[in-house]
Amino acid sequence: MNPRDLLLRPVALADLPALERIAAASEHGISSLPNDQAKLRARIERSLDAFASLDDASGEETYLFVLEDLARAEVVGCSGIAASAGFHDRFYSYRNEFVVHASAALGVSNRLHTLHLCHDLSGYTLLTSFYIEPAYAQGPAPQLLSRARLLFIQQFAERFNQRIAAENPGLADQEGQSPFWDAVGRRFFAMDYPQAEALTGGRNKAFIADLMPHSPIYVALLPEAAQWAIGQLHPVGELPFSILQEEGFDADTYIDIFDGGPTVECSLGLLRSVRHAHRLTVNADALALGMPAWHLAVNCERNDFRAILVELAESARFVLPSDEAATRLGLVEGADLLVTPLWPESTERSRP
Amino acid sequence: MNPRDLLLRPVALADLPALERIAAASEHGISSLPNDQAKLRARIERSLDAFASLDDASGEETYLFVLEDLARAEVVGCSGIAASAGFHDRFYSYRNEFVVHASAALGVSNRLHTLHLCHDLSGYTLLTSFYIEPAYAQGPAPQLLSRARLLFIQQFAERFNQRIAAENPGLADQEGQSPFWDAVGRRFFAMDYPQAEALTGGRNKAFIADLMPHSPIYVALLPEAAQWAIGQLHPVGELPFSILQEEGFDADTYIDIFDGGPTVECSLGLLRSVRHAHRLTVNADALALGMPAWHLAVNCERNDFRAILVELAESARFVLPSDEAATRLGLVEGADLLVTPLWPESTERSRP
Amino acid sequence: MTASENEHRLCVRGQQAGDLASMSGWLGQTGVAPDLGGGEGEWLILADAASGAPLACARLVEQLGMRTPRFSYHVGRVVHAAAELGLFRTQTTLLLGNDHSGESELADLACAPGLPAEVQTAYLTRLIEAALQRIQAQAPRFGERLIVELAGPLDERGQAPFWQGLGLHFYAGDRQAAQAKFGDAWRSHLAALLPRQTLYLSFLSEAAQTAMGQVGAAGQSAAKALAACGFASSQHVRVDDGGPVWELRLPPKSEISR
Amino acid sequence: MTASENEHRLCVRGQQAGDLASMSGWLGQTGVAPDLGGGEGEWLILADAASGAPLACARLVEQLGMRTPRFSYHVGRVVHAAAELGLFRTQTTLLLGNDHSGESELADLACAPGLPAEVQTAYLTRLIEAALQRIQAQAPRFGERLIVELAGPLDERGQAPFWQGLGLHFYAGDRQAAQAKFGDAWRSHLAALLPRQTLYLSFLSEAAQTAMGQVGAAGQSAAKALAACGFASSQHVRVDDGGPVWELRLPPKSEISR
Repeated sequence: MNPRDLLLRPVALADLPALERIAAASEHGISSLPNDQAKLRARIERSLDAFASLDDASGEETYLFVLEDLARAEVVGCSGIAASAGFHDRFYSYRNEFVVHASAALGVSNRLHTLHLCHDLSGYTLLTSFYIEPAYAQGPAPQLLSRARLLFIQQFAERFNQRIAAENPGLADQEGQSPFWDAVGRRFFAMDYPQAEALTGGRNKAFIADLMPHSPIYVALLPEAAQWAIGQLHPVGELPFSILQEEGFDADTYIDIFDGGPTVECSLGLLRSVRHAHRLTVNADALALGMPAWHLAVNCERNDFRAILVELAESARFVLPSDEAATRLGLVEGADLLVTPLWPESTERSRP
Repeated sequence: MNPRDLLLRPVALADLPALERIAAASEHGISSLPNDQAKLRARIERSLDAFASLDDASGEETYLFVLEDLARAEVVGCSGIAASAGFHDRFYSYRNEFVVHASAALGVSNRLHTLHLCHDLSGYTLLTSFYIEPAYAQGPAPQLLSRARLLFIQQFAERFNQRIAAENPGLADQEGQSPFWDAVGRRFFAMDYPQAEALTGGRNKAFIADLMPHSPIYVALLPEAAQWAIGQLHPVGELPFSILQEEGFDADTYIDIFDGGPTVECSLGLLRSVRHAHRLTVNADALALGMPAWHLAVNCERNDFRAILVELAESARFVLPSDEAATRLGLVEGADLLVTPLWPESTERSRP
Repeated sequence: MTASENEHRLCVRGQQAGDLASMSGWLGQTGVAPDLGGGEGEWLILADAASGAPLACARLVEQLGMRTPRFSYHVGRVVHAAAELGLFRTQTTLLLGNDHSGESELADLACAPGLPAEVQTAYLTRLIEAALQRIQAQAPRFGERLIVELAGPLDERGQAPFWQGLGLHFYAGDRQAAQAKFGDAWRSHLAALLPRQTLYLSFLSEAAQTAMGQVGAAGQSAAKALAACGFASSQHVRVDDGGPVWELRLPPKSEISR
Repeated sequence: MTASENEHRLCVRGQQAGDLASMSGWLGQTGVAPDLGGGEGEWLILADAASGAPLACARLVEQLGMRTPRFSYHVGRVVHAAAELGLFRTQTTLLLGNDHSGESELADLACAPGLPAEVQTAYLTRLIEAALQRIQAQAPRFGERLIVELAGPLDERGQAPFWQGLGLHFYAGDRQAAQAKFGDAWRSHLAALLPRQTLYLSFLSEAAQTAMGQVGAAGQSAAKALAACGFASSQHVRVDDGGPVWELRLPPKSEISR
């Protein structure tokens, strides 16, 4: 796989068969893509509307991107953005919280771990729907698939919250049974986790969360398996999670109220890709100087958003119309592009 | 006042008269310096111990710095660091928390502001005791006084928490009466705020906080004056607060449990001064290139810590032994210094 | 005694077709009209034995809150003590809950308007006694306690100080209108907007603190009748006007079955 | 009936010098030795009228928890309902508090060892009645309720399932040793380590859920005597072994003064 063959773009109706393949391949409860043609079509249509919408911030938009290997002319992954967690309603999480209870007389001071039901992440922009074909999981393709979203958000910041979050799958066995759910959610619902998940489907979990206890959960009172599951990642989530961690997302504060998986969050401006991003202009008089390094590069279009991996001089402020970055993104003289180094802290300049 | 005449250094016993002057001049409840000679002497001695201690992180250390105007040979301000908030006990704050209560039937969705008693900041390193003489409040002197602490913490990071917090005075009238205290603390103590403050004095507030309600306070139920006081700054705290805000401290999350003043906090590594800090070496073969810009510069000593304001070339990696930075910090060939631009985002390169 | 003379010509019966019309304009012990159309449970109507005209009513519910959750505040105490400061303060707390779910309820205690207070009390006592007899006859169908909600006090402008000091901060709409629209379910909807964690009474206005747990004018006759029948405060108050919930512990089932 | 015959030769008196020695080894209704040395309040000793030897004891406290706060869990209910899911579940909740502060208490209900259960119950009934007479004589000095704590159940290894399921997670030390060292204050110290917000009973072990509010072996005779005198559960349980707190509502002061 040649990094130069990878292109990330908004999903199109023609991608429906590819999404069906992805929805079938992605494990239960891991992908947020429904394994159902009609629902997938609806997801694509909602995404088309979101990209096309002139309205800046209704908050209900969900954007879906696909990653294409141009050499094979095949979609090999997808990723998404939900503009506002909870769609103007509450978005529930458990916040890890530590309190110290002490008795001088008994000579005891205990640091107690509690889970605190909160709406802290309501309205945050959510990164969703990450899936990449196993054959592409090594190398830079997942970086492009995950991080191009951040540059999209940066470019169209008025459509998004400046704080970004992403849910990650928690521990569950082959049948989808989750030890965290068994110890917490199940006490309030007479059903299995997969059943509860199916009930909520793609919709807001708030109406279910309303049924959860509103006082803190003392972790010490949970069975050991549930205690261990708090903040634990399902193995299938490791790749997208590690990319977000390297970006600077915080994984220690919030967990999913259903399966206890870590929900990461960060301010957009503190994310590595955004901090190192800079704008270039296509300029015929440009002088390319400096060592070439791999970059994520995106154009400044919304509907025709494109993201690629490309080698650029590190300190470049311009690119020539004939340069690879301009030609592959289809940019003409005077157009802008936003770029960020693929491995900003790396000395291996050509890691892909 | 010439910025070149300013020197920040650890407090010495000889500074006792100057500290007495400061303690008398600083308003009630604002400075954490006790207006009492014996206590001030004890504070100085604790600081001497802290700077001299070889023990890395007992957590009880409090460091006190003084700012001297060498032209007048006078101490014109002070600032401090407490290594660990709460000294291994709990450090209480109220966290601002927002929850949404909704009833579809009544067609109401309310975003409720609550105050949540928490120990989140326990063990954080605290910036304390900021005071500067009014004549020096304009210009770069307060920057040196406040921010040199951050470079000290950066240099001796093993003695400190990587998360830093600072309390800021809340609203209070001339007599020290606080509307927030009147609405909250007073209900649990039959006493005035100044009285309660005197009772706690320099010691840990935990034993008093144990008396506060452990369920969230619904802000809507507080009198209006108290609602307004939440997160409000006392005017005398504006200068040190604004410096910390520019550094990147977050002021929206925590408030003081007594007077409702904002308690700011941030990770050390995200602070502006620390992000832009770099290490220089004194080198006789150095070549000074680039535009000069004002910097904070500190030596790498603990007991003999010194911080100054000095003009340095922006991209310098070395300074000459004869350069001002080296001579004023008393550095010889091979010694290191840590510098950070005074106005990193500024284009006015010589703002002082 | 007029009241006792009257009782000789009274009977307790179930609801009849004509009652709805005759009872319009009645007000129950919580200050609102009896829920003649929709309320669950069994109606006990005290009627003139001769004419059959209703004089007072009550509704006996076997297990309350089983369709729509019933909310109330539990009134508790928390001591905040610090020996070194010489402090020892007892605070009254309020916690929203459904503590009475599954208990039995006597609701809609109302009299025909215009009766003297003494007569009202006598009529209601008679109905409460009748209700207790029904319960004794079919004990297993009822809960451990029989509870009655009583209206909280109103100020001279007809406002409930407890509502003004607490509920109003969480629902700015018209309480009376919502009550009229949703009936008893209104307080379930309200509860979704109220604080879910322990509240300290001392954070409320003085007027609200004073009103909490007091019986308002609308509940006075019923309160006297209930006290006479052995009812007392259950340490709970109503979520809207802060009126008290009174209770009578029903005899243990095992004792009855013996 | 032996018990009733015995009563003819019994008297109720205050504490005397020799009692301390004769009563060593007695165990009260909460499973621990009566606090003969330090407990506040008034001792009532049921003694053999002839020999003066103590046969049973009780300690009447006018207002409990006024020196050291007394903690208990209030047992409440919360309904979690979602019509669209067909869900309607009632959860039992526990909330730490000092709800009984200022109420009166009957503590240290104990009998001389070796007496038949019937006799114990008869003796304790006699003491409880004596206590109620004291209260009636000096009503203003007492609270609104008279409460009695009862021991929770123990399993076959002598462990309290409620403690194993709850308290032990917050205090890993030896409960019996702490109780012996601090007396009643031990539970105040324990409370500082316990959760301060509402707990859901369903989060505890099955054994702890079952034990909650049950009377253990040590409290059986007292429970029978209390039930006979009109006491019933106050919807509170002890913070350590989950034993119930029973209560008797004392007559309103105003009624007495009339």
